[in-house]
Amino acid sequence: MAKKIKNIFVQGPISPEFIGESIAHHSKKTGIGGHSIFLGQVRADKKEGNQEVEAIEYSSYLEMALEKAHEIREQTFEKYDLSCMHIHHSMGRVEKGEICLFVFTSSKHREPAINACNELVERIKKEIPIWGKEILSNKETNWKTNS
Amino acid sequence: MAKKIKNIFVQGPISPEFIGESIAHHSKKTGIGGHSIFLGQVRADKKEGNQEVEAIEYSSYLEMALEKAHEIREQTFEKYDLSCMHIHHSMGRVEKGEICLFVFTSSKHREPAINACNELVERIKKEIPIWGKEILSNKETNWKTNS
Amino acid sequence: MDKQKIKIRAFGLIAEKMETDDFDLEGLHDTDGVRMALLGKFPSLEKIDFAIAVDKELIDKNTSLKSGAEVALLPPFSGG
Amino acid sequence: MDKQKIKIRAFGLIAEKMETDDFDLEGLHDTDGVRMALLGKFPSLEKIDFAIAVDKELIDKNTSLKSGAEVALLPPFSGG
Repeated sequence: MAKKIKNIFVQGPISPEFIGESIAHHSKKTGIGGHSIFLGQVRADKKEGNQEVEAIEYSSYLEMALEKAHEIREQTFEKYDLSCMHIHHSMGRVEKGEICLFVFTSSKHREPAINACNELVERIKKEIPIWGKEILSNKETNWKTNS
Repeated sequence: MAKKIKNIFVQGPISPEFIGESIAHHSKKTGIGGHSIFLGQVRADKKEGNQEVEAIEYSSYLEMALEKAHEIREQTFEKYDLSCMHIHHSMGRVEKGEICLFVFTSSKHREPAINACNELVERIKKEIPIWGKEILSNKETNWKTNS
Repeated sequence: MDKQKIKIRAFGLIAEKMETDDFDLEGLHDTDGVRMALLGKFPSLEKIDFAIAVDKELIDKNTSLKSGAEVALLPPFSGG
Repeated sequence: MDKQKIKIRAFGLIAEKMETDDFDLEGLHDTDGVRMALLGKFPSLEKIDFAIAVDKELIDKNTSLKSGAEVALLPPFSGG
């Protein structure tokens, strides 16, 4: 009876073309009136010693991450009147300026899509076991912390 | 001294490819950490007499709309710490399932982008002189109202 | 004779009811006068909710008009 | 001899400090015992903030372990 657990992980960056195609797939769903999208992009933060973040290398506790993502997904569908929900997160190396997180919600009226998208982003960052290792310009590394 | 007034209007639907390209253009802006996007899509609403919305035809008081959009743009940049802001709205005919509104904000941290995007969508719908005429399956028309 | 000319622009449902969206009115000096003249000419407007903008600024009370002013008749917006 | 086997999985900074991310420990029956054994083996963990999950569920107090349990050591998440 359990619903199939979806894979949320993508190897490497999430391409803008993939996002465009994902949007295009919804044109047959003519009950949708609004889409809300959040994209996380790797920022070239300045670090100590004049170093800069060149890339982030993501790793995860895969089995737990997928279970948790599934739980978040089910709870969000329960809470908001959504037509669609898609979550994609990068694994492995993502260069500065590239996209590492793509959250996409759709609903008849705009409010559920917007509220669900915001809540998903917060929950993904807090509750899914993913770690980002920042690769600096001098090749040193630093474990990212979320604020 | 006045900033150039940008055109927000696109003839016909906003294509998913355009949205993908618009996202791709931001990969050089490595100070950005989050993008928030809202898309309005034409909904095939059921109407009286078993009719359905086939398309919406948008018209506008162009000069006032562009001035108002400019004012909203300036006020939103003032209020939120944003890296980028893009607003596109369709003019003319947009079929059901096609996209008629594209609001795109970017910032270093996610909150300003998300809050600005939500506020922009509300203000665009309330304050910009645009009208949607719904074209029904029997070719009759109905002036759309925003809730 | 009073030659003050006011440019009228109509949109959406209002333009549809008037069957025109752009014409001039003469001899009017404020927005209440414009509203009265229009209701006389187009009685079907009576039942329609619309706002007025003078030179692209929404007004919420009677406003005096200079010659050449553009008075726009705006049904409730429904963009997005 | 106590043969109860616990599978340890480490992630992020913890795996980096331990220089391993997957190994077994024997003779342990609860998470406090695992924590003590790990701090004995890897003293550098003392200063690192981490949570523990047993069979993919986060725990917030000492939890007893069955043989074959998977105990994961999770530094603060930093996805997105």
